[in-house]
Amino acid sequence: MLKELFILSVSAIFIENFVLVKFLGICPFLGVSKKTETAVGMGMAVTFVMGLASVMTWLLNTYVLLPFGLEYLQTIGFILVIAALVQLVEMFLQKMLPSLYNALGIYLPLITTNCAVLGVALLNIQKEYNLLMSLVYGVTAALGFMLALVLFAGVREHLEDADIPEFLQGMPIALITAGLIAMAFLGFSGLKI
Amino acid sequence: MTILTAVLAMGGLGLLLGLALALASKYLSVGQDANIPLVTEALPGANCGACGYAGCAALAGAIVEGSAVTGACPVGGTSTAERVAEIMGVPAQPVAENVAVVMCRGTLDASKKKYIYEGLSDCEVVAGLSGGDKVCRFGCLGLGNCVRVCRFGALTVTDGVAAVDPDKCTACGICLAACPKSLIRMVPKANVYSVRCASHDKGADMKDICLVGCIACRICEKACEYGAIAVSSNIAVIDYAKCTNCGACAEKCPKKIIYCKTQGKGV
Amino acid sequence: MKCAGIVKNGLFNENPTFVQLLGMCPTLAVTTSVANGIGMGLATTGVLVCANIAVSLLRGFIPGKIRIASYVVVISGFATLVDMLLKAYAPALSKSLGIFIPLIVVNCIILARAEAFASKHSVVKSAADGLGMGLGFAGALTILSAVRELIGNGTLLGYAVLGEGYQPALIAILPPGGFIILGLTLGVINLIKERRKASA
Amino acid sequence: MCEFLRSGGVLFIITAAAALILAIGNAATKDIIASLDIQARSAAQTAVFDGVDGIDPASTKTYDILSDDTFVNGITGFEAADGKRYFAVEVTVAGYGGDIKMMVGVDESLTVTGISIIDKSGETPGLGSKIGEARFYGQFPGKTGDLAAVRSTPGGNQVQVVTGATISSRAVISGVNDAVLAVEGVLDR
Repeated sequence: MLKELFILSVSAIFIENFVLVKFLGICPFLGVSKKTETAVGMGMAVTFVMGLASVMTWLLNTYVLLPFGLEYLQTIGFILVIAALVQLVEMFLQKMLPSLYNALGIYLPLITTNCAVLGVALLNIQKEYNLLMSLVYGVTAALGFMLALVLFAGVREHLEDADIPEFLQGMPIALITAGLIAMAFLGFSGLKI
Repeated sequence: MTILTAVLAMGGLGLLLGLALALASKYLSVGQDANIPLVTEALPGANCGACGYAGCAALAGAIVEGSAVTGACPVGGTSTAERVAEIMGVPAQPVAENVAVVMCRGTLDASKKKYIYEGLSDCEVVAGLSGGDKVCRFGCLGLGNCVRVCRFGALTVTDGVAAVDPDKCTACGICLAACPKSLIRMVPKANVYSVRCASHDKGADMKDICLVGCIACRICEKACEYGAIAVSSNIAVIDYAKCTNCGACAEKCPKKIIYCKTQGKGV
Repeated sequence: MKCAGIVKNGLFNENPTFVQLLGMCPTLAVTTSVANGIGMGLATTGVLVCANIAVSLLRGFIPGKIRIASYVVVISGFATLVDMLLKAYAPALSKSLGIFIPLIVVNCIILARAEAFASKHSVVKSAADGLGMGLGFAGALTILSAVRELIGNGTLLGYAVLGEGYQPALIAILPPGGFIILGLTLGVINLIKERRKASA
Repeated sequence: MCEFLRSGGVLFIITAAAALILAIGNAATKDIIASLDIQARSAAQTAVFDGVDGIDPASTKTYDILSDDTFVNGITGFEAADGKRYFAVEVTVAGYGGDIKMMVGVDESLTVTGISIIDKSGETPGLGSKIGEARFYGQFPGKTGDLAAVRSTPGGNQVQVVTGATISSRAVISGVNDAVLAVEGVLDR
């Protein structure tokens, strides 16, 4: 069992990295990666929510949707759970851990529209993972997202004082760099553990 | 039959989550004063940090808590101060109207150069090369770090020296930190005269440094009947609280470097 | 702002893909061929307009706390419904558009427009905004997919354009190419804006 | 207290309404989609046997699958005019983005008469979706089992993968291999 989990984690972080290989969750990836601290903050927020979301959506699917044969309600059910979950987490953090909330808080609403969270929920079902594997897949996929985010934020910080032609400054050069990093991650795609 | 189960299942889920959210919003609500979003709305929203807080929302929090005055936003000026005061229900305090001034007028022809600099157009970089390419080690390097930082387009570099356009300047103060020679200072808007030089070099060797530098001859000190101008460590400094804009010092100054804003040049 | 102004705003100065940089996931994944680009653009416009109308109809009715949750339900409800209807009554269209529909539910533009615009404006204005943003998105997708298909496949809308000699650069079709080409397109747009500002 | 009921109630009404519309939509379209699926499957079956004439559609005989370590989930046997038996094997393999459903036609001598891709919606459009083009699936007729995937010009038992979509192409090839094995199993019985 442990071997399977290890393979799952390695493939979720490197081989099928959510941002750079599966291309999910690009909007916050571009939006939040100006500084590495904000990137780490966003990464942690996404890990926290994706782990919880994987478990909740798996439970919803196994105990509510499947017994009553409501597979077609999967998308709507999952996205409802994710939206409510994010809002609850935001309120909980604001009350119980204000310091953590100030560091993460502003990114939490961003997560609801994050394709990666719904992506991981749907993938858990499609690959028929059990509860533990879903949780591990959710958390490691989010770690992959965080790895890509922090990597990208580091590069973007160096871009600030690089000598870039006027019309490419800001988002254009960031996108081109992201393309190059994604190409690097393509190298992983051939790997089959 | 399956339609009913679908409606009940999803409806139940919606109800459950709706209640959870409502419950959470009641028990987990943090006592955030309702005024904060209103004050944030009233502030200019440039998040420039001139008030010393990390952006308008932080300043709004401070104003609502009372640790900042309603007129604390220099960029917003009196109009913002009035709106904020009105929200907070307190009489509006006058806002200290300031404007930034570059304390140097050493243009390319007026001040001599030590070496010819060819490289990254950045004052910080050239200042690192033995204090800059000007003979005068206090003078403005004219490579526009302040210009790039100013959000309101008030700063321009004309033939080697940066200058502030008083109408556009909102005294947000970001340029103060940007200048490696810290030549930019805040001066009350109402003030007309200012000594546009920051050199502490002796007056005697000023002639082979800069044509528009202060030689600390103290004539202005004697000319001023309000004691508003005094020479300290080889440079004349105006005390804006005492200065009444009479202009006596500017007339007497032999090097004509006390700049008169209304005439736009040394008198 | 009048409705025409809102639509123009969505198309040009606040274009969701080139200016706001929203909806990146479908933009990168789908713009591999012009047919897909147009298909995705139109499908998103359809769902976006309906969602905006529904959200602005319900805006008085939904209490603040559950705002996001209810918008999300409305949007995914629409998208799933459109998917079902397409599968049943237009199987051919569904075959080509089929995979885009689940992508639409996750498209950031729709929730962003619902939250930022539709929940504060009248039904007509929200519909106009939905149309403007949708067409802006479709336009941006078409441009991007035209460039990517031309470079990566040597064809346009399936017709060979660059002749036999052309060795297609497959990277343009792969998503890393998508990032780079989107970056370059933004660069070109900046250039055009600057030139227009300089000449104006 | 009424604030709870209001938000809870409103969310209940909205989700219930959405679920109602979807349920009605699902009920209305379920059988249509099902019939479309059957049509697609039978169309795939005929496509798979287009090289062979005289297939007697009535003579279907379904075989169950013994081992579950295979991608195959259904075999239907047919009698042809020339007395030989043909098998339409339904296969589901894990592609790049999702499952690929396909139909593989295998005759008595375990040679592939043809394959037809039924559902490739999970594959990336313009790349993985190219397995649905004749250039790729046209290579299979006439080949026997145990096929190998190659990038360059294919030899006897080799199939050239679609450039840029190796994962999807390999999935299809492993599906065909499993189909032939399954038919071999059926013939032995």
